[in-house]
Amino acid sequence: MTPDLLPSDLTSAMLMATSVGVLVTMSLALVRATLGPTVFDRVLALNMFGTKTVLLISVVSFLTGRSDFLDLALLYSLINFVGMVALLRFTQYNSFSDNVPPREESP
Amino acid sequence: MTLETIAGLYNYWMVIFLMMTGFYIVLARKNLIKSVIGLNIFQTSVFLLYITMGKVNNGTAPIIPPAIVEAQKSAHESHAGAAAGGVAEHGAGVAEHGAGVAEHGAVVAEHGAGAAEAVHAAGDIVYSNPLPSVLMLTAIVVGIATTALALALVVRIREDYGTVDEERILELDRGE
Amino acid sequence: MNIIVFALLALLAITAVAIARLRELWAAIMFTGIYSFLSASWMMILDAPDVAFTEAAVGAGISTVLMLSTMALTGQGEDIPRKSSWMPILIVVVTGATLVYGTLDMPALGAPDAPVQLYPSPSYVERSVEDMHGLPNVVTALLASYRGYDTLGETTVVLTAGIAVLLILRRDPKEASATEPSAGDEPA
Amino acid sequence: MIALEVISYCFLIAGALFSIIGGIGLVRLPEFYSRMHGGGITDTMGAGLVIVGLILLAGPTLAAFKLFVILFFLTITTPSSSHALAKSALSKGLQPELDVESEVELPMLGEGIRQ
Amino acid sequence: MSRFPIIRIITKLLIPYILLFALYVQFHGDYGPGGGFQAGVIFASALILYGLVFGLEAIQRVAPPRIIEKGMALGVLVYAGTGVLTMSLGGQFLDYSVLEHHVLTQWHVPSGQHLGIFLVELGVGITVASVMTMIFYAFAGRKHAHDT
Repeated sequence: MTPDLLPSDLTSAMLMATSVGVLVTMSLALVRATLGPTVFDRVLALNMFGTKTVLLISVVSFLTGRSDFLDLALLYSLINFVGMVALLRFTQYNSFSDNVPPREESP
Repeated sequence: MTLETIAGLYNYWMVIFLMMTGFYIVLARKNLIKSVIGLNIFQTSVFLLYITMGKVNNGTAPIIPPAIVEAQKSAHESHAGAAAGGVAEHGAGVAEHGAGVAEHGAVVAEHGAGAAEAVHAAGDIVYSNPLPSVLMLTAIVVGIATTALALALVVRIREDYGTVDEERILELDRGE
Repeated sequence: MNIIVFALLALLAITAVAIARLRELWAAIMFTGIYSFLSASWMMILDAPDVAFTEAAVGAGISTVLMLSTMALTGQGEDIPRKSSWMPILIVVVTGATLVYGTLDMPALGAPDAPVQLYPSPSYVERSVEDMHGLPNVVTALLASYRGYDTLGETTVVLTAGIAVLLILRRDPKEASATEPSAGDEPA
Repeated sequence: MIALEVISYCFLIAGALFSIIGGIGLVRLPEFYSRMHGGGITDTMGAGLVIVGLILLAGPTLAAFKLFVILFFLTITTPSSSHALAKSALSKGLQPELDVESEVELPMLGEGIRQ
Repeated sequence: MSRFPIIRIITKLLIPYILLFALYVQFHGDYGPGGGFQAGVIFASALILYGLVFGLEAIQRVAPPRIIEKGMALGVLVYAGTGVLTMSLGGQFLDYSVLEHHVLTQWHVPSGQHLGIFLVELGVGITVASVMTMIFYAFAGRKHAHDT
């Protein structure tokens, strides 16, 4: 690696600290996703997990000095939305056609 | 078992752990969709196995950074430019035009020296092996297509047998 | 950097175990998305951004949608484990131990003298600088040019799988209602 | 230049702290609707500050533009999906648990949602 | 998802960007991470997102199954056709160096290899996008098992 691609020592220490913070948040979100207890808690945790992955990828791409890989973070932020919409759709309707009534609610 | 062994082999052990988790899901769960999920995990662990093999210490991704590509290109061009400059200098007395070209040639040559330095620096960059990336990249897309095929079969099974429970399906098969 | 890698791997392992243990299919599918995000992050750190790109696009988007729609079509069955639970664990542990024993002879992670790094010499990176006239992404060059036959085959496999899915699942609604009782796709 | 870097460090660290605080909130708060506060703070303050910090670090380059686009997408997608999630939860009959003793029965709380 | 107006609006706002990003990944894949496989998947994701939010009929009006079906085969044809083209120009199958030209040098396609890779990736992208969309149609168009 050429030195000019890599960030300076202080900068990389700061980026490292940030990524550790993001990782801690990711594990907390994972805890919530495993505990539940409702479907919605899990989806909330998943949404948060996706956002944190975007941050982690951005920070790591700065840390390795290849900031042209931010495309990946961009993709994550878009695809995360697709996944969220799919999950919402299936919690709400449990099907594809809008004609099917939503799952009957509890009495 | 030294610390060095662990530091060198932890990636394989991680891959094996994931692989065995996927294998366990396939073996121990009766639901067909869950089995497909298990196969997916197994598949991803194989991708990871290949990718970890391609990694080189202190390496970077096999995409040449734009700055270095530019430097390489201008190094090529400045070779030609410097040669042209030399020719022009040779016939310097002929015309102002020639002098202009010569100046230009000198500038290009200087630029070329800078570019050559950059190319030299570029030689120090270690790139990880691109071959595993290529193999796995295509495998992922083929993997999702075949997963879709498996899921389509699951849907058909559910329609014909009324269940996605593996043991129940076997019972129905034996009963008939 | 190592801290990040180990933390990611720990999260990956926890996610995999959670997928194995979760009873609700719905949650398991959701965790597959998380698993795919995490493995893509590790691939990114392992210098394979192209693969990470594909994994992120496929694993979190399309794969989740397909599994959820399958689940919508088949109903949310509880995932009941088999009666004998010790047998799978035994098989898995024995297989895993064998594989771990096998890894002891493997080259270490990132070793520059590993056979993978030595074989095509000069490496594709060096060759592509000459052959490709400054095409920066060696992975693309390798995919489309050096291994063009391979990629043609893979594309054909994707096409074949797509056709197979269509053959299995698609039924024209008009046709199906017109020829309902005698249709060949009804169970025998 | 140094000043800019110091400012970006502040943004990065503040973003990381906000993320962790939100994460703790997500785990510790008692029920779904209060947990959404935790999720909200990581998705807006945490992500926003970290990305602004990275933009400052990148300077006027293509990377900064890409980060700006990421920030834009995160800003419009995460709050809208949180909103849809809350709406979906409410329509599925998940009632907010209040501290006050409720005289009315909350019949919809429970079956079908708790797993 | 008629009950979620905000999601509908955000989807409408977002889909052009996803499509644009897919095109960027497709055509910038020689320079950064990306290529035909990824671009195809992302393109299909945009269509799937539209289908998830606005329903299957809406998306099938935008991208009719008849056309998508043909796209599946068209991609492979473009790929193999590139090979046949190189053969007819006197080279080996998929030997792009015979595509050497001086026409497109202004548009970042400076050499025959670039042109060949560009065409091949285009074929891959078309096939992958069409196959993924078609698979989604097949799953989404299936009736509920409980109904029958």
